[in-house]
Amino acid sequence: ETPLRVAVAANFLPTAEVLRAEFGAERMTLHPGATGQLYAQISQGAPFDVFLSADQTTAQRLYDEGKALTAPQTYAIGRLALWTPGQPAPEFSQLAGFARLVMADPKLAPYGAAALSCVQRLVPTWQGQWLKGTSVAQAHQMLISGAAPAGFVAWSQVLTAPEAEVRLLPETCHAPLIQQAVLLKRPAPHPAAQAFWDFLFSPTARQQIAAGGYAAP
Amino acid sequence: MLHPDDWQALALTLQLAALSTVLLLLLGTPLAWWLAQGQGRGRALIQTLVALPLVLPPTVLGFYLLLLMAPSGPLVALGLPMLAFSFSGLVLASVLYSLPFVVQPLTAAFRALDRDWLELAYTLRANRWQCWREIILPLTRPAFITAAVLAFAHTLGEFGVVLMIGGSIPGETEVLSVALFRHVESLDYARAHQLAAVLLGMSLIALFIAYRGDRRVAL
Amino acid sequence: MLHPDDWQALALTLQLAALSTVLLLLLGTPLAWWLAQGQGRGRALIQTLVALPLVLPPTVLGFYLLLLMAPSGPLVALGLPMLAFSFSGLVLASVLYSLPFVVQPLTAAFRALDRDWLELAYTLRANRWQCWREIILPLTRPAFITAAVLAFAHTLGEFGVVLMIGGSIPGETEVLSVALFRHVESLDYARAHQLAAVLLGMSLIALFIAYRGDRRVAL
Amino acid sequence: MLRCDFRLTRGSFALSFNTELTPGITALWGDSGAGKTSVLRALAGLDSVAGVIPRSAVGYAPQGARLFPHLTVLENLRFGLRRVAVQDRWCAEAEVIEQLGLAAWLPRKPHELSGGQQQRVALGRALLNQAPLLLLDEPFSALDGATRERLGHWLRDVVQQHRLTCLLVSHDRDEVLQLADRLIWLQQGRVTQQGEALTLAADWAGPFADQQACSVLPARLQPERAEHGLVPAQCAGGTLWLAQPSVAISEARLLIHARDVALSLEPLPSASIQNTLPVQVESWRELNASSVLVRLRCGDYALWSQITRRALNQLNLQPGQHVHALIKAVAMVRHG
Amino acid sequence: MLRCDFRLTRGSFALSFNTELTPGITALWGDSGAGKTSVLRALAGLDSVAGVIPRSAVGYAPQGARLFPHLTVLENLRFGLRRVAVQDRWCAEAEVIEQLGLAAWLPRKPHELSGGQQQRVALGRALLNQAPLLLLDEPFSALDGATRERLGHWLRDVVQQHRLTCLLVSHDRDEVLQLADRLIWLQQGRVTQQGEALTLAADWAGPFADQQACSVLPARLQPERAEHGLVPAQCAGGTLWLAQPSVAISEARLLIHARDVALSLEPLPSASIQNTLPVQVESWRELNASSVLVRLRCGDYALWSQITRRALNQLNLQPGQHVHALIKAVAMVRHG
Ligand SMILES: Nc1ncnc2c1ncn2[C@@H]1O[C@H](COP(=O)(O)OP(=O)(O)OP(=O)(O)O)[C@@H](O)[C@H]1O
Ligand SMILES: Nc1ncnc2c1ncn2[C@@H]1O[C@H](COP(=O)(O)OP(=O)(O)OP(=O)(O)O)[C@@H](O)[C@H]1O
Ligand code: MOO
Ligand SMILES: [Mg+2]
Ligand SMILES: [Mg+2]
Repeated sequence: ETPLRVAVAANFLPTAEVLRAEFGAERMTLHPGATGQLYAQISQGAPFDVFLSADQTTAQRLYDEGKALTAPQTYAIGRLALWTPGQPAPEFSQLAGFARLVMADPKLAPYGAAALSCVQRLVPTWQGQWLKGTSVAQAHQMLISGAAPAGFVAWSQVLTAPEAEVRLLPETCHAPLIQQAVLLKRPAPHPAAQAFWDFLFSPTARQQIAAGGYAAP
Repeated sequence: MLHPDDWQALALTLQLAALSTVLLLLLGTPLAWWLAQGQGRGRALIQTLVALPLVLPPTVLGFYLLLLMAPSGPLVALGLPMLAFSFSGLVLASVLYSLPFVVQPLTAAFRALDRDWLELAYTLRANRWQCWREIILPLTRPAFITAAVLAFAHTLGEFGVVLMIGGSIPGETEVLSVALFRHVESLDYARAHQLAAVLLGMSLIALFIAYRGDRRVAL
Repeated sequence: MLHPDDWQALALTLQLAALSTVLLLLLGTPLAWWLAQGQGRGRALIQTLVALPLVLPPTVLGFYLLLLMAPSGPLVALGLPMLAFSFSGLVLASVLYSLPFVVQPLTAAFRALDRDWLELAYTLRANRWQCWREIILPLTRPAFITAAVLAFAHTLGEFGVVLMIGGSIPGETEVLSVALFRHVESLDYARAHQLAAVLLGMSLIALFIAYRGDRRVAL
Repeated sequence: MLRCDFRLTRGSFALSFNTELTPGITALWGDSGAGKTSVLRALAGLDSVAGVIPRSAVGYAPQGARLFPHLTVLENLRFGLRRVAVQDRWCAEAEVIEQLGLAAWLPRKPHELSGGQQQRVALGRALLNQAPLLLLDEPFSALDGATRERLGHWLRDVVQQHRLTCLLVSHDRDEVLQLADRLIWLQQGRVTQQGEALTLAADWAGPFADQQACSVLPARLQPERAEHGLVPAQCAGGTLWLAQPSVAISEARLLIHARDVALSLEPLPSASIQNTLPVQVESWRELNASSVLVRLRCGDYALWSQITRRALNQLNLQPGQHVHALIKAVAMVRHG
Repeated sequence: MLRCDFRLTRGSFALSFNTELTPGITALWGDSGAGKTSVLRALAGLDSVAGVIPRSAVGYAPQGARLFPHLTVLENLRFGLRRVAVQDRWCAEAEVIEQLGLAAWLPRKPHELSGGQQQRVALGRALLNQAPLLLLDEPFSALDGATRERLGHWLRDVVQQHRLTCLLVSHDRDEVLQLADRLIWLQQGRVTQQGEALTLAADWAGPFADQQACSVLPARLQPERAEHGLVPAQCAGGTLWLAQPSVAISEARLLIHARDVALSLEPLPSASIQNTLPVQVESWRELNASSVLVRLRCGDYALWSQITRRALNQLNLQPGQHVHALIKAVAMVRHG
């Protein structure tokens, strides 16, 4: 029997792996991708049963187009973090001294948009250049490589980094990073689909999601 | 040393690369031969069309291919099975995307091939197939090696198209490059480095063997 | 017809592709010449190393290149400026990534070139440069066209490496492929189609001209 | 008998070729650029032409050898051979290799051979294709005289033995005279003369007229009277002594070069010139500042003699005068 | 004078070449595979060798033409020429094009030419390189006899006029005798004989001995006594009548082929053979079943005569006997 196929926005992949282990690794597979890419695939008939989007709009769009069985439900709320690998994280006001900052492309990822809005609010005088990755994962890679000194990533990505290097951004300076999921329409609904859907919103899952660096709804 | 999933991806990748390369050579050779026969506007156009997919970013190409292969797309309308998110779809996409790497060097080589060798071989009772095996292939071997190496290596590393068309279904469409992407996205850099090392090591050996075997055709 | 941002990306892309292609030819030609001189294990190894970047998924390659170019990386240690996230870095990455498309066909062509033509030209008072211009280049022109077309087209479409190395800074590193990718990923399909059409149209014309000009070298 | 009747054009050059090829060696003679290679290529099926072309397998040795560069000498030799059923082979590989002296080079690649060696391999490859029609484009042009002559004779034997049809392009008059049964003269893409080789050779307006004239006389040999390696031949009312041919034949045709014919008012009993024929002076024409070509009647045949103008004057030759033609015994003999 | 002294090996083939090249035409003679092309390539600097090689610009016409396939005939011809300063040019493009008959093909690509046409372009390209050392590898092998002879004479004139040093590979004995001043005989990669061409030609053990023997005699011409286009020459105690050379010369050396020499016990007053010399029989050796080669003493010189064994017997020749050598007047003359 084919396992349940869960398309997952790349930023949630590490946490999704944990959930999968909990749910039963043999019963489901994860299909990571950028949210936009996954949307394109799903709307062209990709055989995914569940979609964990990185935002609200994409999930809603699928629902509006009749591609989803259920209305979108929030499964996680992301937190944005400033990360300066190898150095103590600076005060936000000190950011003005950075010539370049890394973020996910605001056009492609809500975390990018959030980073943009935070900087505009906290350091309106900043005149530097944005280095944009296609996703928070790519932003993370740019920072890991050491080529860029500081940037905004998902908190979930830097949980294991030394605490001093990371500074969590106040949720007030950006729109909430609401990540929503939908159950997708399939010719024949997967027997495990509903079970996973229930599991995703179960307390156990919420606990894991919270442990993964998200605010569970 | 590798995770079983990665082994599966590796096997799938080799399958894809090998199959694509074989198909590319089978398809590209007659096409290149035809292209080499003349200089007409039609041929230049075909040659251009062959190279054209190359100028699109792989994910974008993948997107258009997806539109083409989708249940509502023209290929299905033509009666083909739905190829998106299947291994066959990957093969089709890889072939299309790597076609210029095969057609381009082969066309150049076929054009440079002196037609007299063939005609001489015909007078010496060689049939078409023997002409190919005994004259054309040996005399244009460097171009075939170029074509095979570029096609194989490019299929190994290609990722955007494959991810878009394939959707990373383990055992079906999750090839090594996609697995590598997955490791990187899930911040599992250790596994990513490991996989990259295996990929590089294997390719190093395969390419080295190909190049060592590429003895100069004495002219 | 195009958004001003896209125009800027287009200009940057053409600059990158043209510069990379020129550099690739300048770099690839002597390398291919040297590779064509013999068959030693060393040469096979170099040829392998040239093709090796191709087997890595572009973003992964980009990641490793970033490691290389980082302030603490070996390139800076060697005294180079920090190339990451700059146009120069893009050029370097593109050159590295497209090198096999140039080296591979040129090596094959140089190997097939009868050394006697050169020696004959030397007896006819041609110096090294004249030999190149009057003998080698015309006789291996199809391979140069192959090389240039593949390198140019691949640089146009290449995206993963560029994205990683460049960080898509508008006017500095945001090339057309990145812009196109962004439109597709952000579901801005209308603009994506438009940009893809422009890219394809332009490439169609450029490639068509290249192929029409590729007259058969009569042998 | 193979009918050929075709036309082709290449730029401003137009070729039209109409003949019937018969077994034996037919020489294709003509100036550089006359179209000889074009004829052979057409017959080999290499260029498509309009008209009739024999549909026969061919053994084609192109001008300039053209060995397959990626194959060894042996592989080149066997390229056609391999595809011929054993019972259809009449030309033995071992014989070809031995005759052409290729044994030492079999494992070599063509570029490791000298020009003449390559040419011999090309000839071998053509012969070993076991085809009834041989097309040889200047097959001996890069060979030294001795090899050339030996291979020529061997080729002639092979062609006769297996009743092959061989079209041989050559620029060498002696080679043509020694080897060819028939001769086709190509001028600017058209056949201007064709016929029996020796007859054409002796023709006043034939291809060899402006080089050196020669005559052809039929003779009846008497091998039973041979002495000192010479055999007497009754020819045009006289007796000529010829080098004894290796096979016993009784009919022969003698080719006598005009420059080998001297004239004397009286017979010469005490000279080493063995062969004299009584002849009658017919006419003469000037060849150059110092020599004339004299046409002599000799029984029913014409005989040419090239002498100096000074001799013509001193002997005071007159048309109708009876004189003695002195012929050096080394003239050529060819089977009936 | 150009000193050459080098060695090279190619597989099992070893070449060693040691000579001094002097202005004029030096023929390089040898069997197929003897190493002629290897010598020329080495002198052209195409292969690196150990030893001394003249450091001179060369005009090299390779075996098999080898025209640049991507250039037109005119571009091929001018390939070297373009790089020579105008004041250093001694060979005029127009003359070369006219003499070689290339005018009609200038815009063509090499593959649109016949074999012989290509060869002529290659010769032109070599000449137009304006180099003092010409290396010609069988430059006439694909040409018809008439063109060959005309071009040979023209080449000889060009070489003489500009005091060039020309190394000419040829398999054609007559060509060598007509054109070459010196002769180098290459056998299996070694120089076995070298020297003045006519002297070597007449050598009993020279390169031409096993083909057809010939003798060389010095003569004093008397142009003032010329008649009927013949000029008398005092030679080895007799008078020979020769075709008058185009330039007035008084010293000449005559090349007399053994087969052009007959013997008579008495002088012949009434025959067209104009030239007789009193000679003394020295010895003879058998050439083949029917003929012998007789060595005659003729003043201080040796003269060869090829006669039949039957004649030898009939004349009952004895060593020491005085006889008359009959020499056809068409023998070759070469300037002193
Ligand atoms: N790469 C090689 N390996 C071994 N032997 C070689 C190689 N190249 C040439 N030879 C040999 O060197 C010898 C000399 O060759 P070369 O071409 O100089 O002969 P040539 O005198 O020009 O003969 P031809 O009259 O046939 O042109 C030949 O016997 C040839 O087989
Ligand atoms: N593509 C072409 N365009 C125009 N003329 C051509 C072309 N190919 C050949 N010719 C001409 O055709 C004529 C015949 O050529 P061919 O090779 O048959 O001559 P050939 O008799 O073999 O001469 P050779 O003795 O020099 O080898 C030549 O005058 C040549 O210039
Ligand atoms: O998880 Mo995203 O949609 O690539 O930021
Ligand atoms: Mg020809
Ligand atoms: Mg040679």
